[in-house]
Amino acid sequence: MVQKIYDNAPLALDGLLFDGMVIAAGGFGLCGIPETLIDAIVESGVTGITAISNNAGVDDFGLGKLLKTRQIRKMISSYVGENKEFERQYLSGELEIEFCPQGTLAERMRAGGAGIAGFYTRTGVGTMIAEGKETKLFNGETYVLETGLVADLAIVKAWKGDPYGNLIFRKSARNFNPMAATCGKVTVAEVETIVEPGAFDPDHVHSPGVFVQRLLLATHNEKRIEQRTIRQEAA
Amino acid sequence: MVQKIYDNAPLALDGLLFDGMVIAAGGFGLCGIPETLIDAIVESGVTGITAISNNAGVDDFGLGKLLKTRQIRKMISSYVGENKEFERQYLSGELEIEFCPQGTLAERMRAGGAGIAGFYTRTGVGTMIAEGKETKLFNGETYVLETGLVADLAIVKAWKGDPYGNLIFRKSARNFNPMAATCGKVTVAEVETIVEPGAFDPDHVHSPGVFVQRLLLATHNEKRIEQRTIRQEAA
Amino acid sequence: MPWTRDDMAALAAQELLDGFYVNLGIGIPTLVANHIAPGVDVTLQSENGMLGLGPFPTEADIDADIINAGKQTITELDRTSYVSSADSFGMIRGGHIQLSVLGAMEVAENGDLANWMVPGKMVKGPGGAMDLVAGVGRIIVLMDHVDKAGTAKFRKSCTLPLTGANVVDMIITNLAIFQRPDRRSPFFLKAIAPNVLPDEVRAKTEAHYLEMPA
Amino acid sequence: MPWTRDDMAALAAQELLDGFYVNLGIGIPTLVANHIAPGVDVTLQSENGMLGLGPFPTEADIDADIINAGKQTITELDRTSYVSSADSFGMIRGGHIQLSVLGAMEVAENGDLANWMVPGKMVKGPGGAMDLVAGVGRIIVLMDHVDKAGTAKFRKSCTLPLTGANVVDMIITNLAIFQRPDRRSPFFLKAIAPNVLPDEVRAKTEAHYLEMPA
Repeated sequence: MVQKIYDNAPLALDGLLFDGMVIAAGGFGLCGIPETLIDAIVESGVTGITAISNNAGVDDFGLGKLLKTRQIRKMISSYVGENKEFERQYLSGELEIEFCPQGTLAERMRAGGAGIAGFYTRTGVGTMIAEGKETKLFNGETYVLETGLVADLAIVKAWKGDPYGNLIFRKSARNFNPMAATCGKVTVAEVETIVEPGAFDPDHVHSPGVFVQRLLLATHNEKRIEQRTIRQEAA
Repeated sequence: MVQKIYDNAPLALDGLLFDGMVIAAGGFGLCGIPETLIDAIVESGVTGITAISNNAGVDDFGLGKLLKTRQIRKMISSYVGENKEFERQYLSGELEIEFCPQGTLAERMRAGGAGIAGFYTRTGVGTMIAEGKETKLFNGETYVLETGLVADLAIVKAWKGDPYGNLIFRKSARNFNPMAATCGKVTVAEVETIVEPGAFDPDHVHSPGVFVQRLLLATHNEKRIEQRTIRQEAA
Repeated sequence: MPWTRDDMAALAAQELLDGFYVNLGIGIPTLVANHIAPGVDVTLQSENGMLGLGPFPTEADIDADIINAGKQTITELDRTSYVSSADSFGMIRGGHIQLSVLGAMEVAENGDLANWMVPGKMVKGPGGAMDLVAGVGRIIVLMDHVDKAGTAKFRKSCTLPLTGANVVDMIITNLAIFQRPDRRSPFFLKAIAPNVLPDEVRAKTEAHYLEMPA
Repeated sequence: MPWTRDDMAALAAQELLDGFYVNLGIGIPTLVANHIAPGVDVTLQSENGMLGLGPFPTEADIDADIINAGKQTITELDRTSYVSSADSFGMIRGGHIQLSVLGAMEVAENGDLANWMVPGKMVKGPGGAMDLVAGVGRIIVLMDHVDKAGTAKFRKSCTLPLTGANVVDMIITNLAIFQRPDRRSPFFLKAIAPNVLPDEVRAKTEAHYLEMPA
């Protein structure tokens, strides 16, 4: 069996990082983000990153950590609220941002991973998002052309992984992770648990091992909650 | 709860069939095909069907049954071998066929179901398949534009379904079924087993209930094997 | 007496029909879930990949891996399923979600919607709003009738960058409800809050609209 | 002495490197699986949505729901996973499969491949072949050197409708192996079957190719 399991995040990222690279990351808000790998990228000091990620984390968590250290040059995201440092860098022109509607972003990552160079969507037609992009009529309706995204490296977080790189995500922590896994030229996955070969039911695998080149046991699983909302227990 | 479960296939198809309609069907070869619903469509006598299906069944099984009765006017498929009646009708000009590379067909069904009007693929560039279709350069490579497919009705076969229409497929019987489910204006699913609400782990559902309007217990589960290949048991 | 936020949510909830799959936006639209009539079976979808949202959890049930698109902790139901973001927006873009309720900064009389950015201010991004208005069958906007400066939010045309062009089907404000039968038709005044006069609605609305049908 | 079909499959198998994900076409290419060297870990993919194909089943283990793209019954391994056809071709089209071995009717000296239709004959359709040659990193063709009429199958240009333009990287016939370092380069003669003379290969090949490197 080819050895995909690495002992820790710096080893799993060894040789993959370079200044000016494109990194795609899974996660929605702070849910399902590769915490361990983000910390290792902070430690590595690599700079000039273009980050493809739905969100930008918060000031001291998630991709916010890489913004704080100014390792990110550009974000391709759908929503970047909840991050003051982001706001400061953006308004001062230090940080570039390419806004992408959330569904279009997910589809662009999927397309890049699936060899689809571009696709036509109604999303954004007639808005700033479509400015400068090609449009085309299908059945009398206008669609805008969006392009596939490919990253030099994808970092994803899964619940369980096996030595073949098969991944299972947990609940809404799945989100952008499967698409990120497909769109990386190299994909590194951190998992909460590494299981034995054959432990997965083949019908339950969310992300097949073909997309994962390196795997490690996640050491950071804080899973910070952004909006802790509760109801009162019924008496 | 909205009642999605129907007592039998004729009831599940009631009001959905009309001459000249487009029907998308799941299945690869004879694996994972909606046997019960196909029989009911044969019984209904509806004609002039355009069938979107990877294959055309064999002479007396699968979509072959609808070919035998000449209820199908046109097939959109990737491969139609193994069917003599098909061959006869095709060569005599009674039957129209639109060949589509298998991956392009799967993606066209997915696109139609996901509101993607068209997408660019390298598949078929420089071949007859691309003739008359638009092409476009991305990063110096030529891609051909393929369009999304939408059907008036989709018929799918699943292993298990719950009353909400959530579906779980079994092994390689999954194949085209999830995409077919998304590309029908109405989707009817036959399942080998109906489970109680809540019986599914939410992370195991392959096709969420939003895509399935009607559900029935399959009464035909012959699952004929096309190529029975075995190895000798080790002594 | 203008409608409260809960009144507005309750009015929107009446538009949720049995069997509908519905996406509720962040803010007041989230309240709509509290007002769904008994016996009306609605499945709530959240664009981060959850279909079949339950109520907020109790303190004991909080699970960081179960959140809605507002990043709020939430619970499962017996119908719940999870999908990837790509598949979730496949549902949305593909027209499989019948209804979405969203907030707005401005709506134009032609149905244009603006709810994602104010030039000169920090732009947070469109999130999933552009996908929702482009893909969901019916769009209901919940918003105050006028902004803090007293300016009409239902306008001849939007002054802010659009989220979608000609995408709104119904507007519920604290003063009135506007609706249109399809996206080629103008809006008409469908209802007015108790003790609010038609003249007040007219005065506080820049958009052209048809009067209430008799 | 020309190579047998098993010899050809064994030669192709040498191109399967440790860690590769590989798609084997129907017919002789299927035999390649029998010749993978011990210690070389290869994962076979089948375009109907199975990743990690095992051997054929015993009579007792036959399962109609486990088939490969040739519709043959097959078994699982401890690494197996299933995906939909759309996701399966995502792997293929997206370049995640390193190698595919296919049959051919004709290959042209510029790497064009024809293996799906003969005009005037019943056309069965391209199946997944066009997707494979367009998406997989490296394409190896296994075919007889000449057809039943004795006509060269490695040609100046294809006479049959193409499956893909400039997609073949290596050709293994019963007489010889041709290869090229990249898709801008011409093919060179890499090997000849035992006791087959270079002149025979030359005589039975219409395509231009470079001689064997010293």
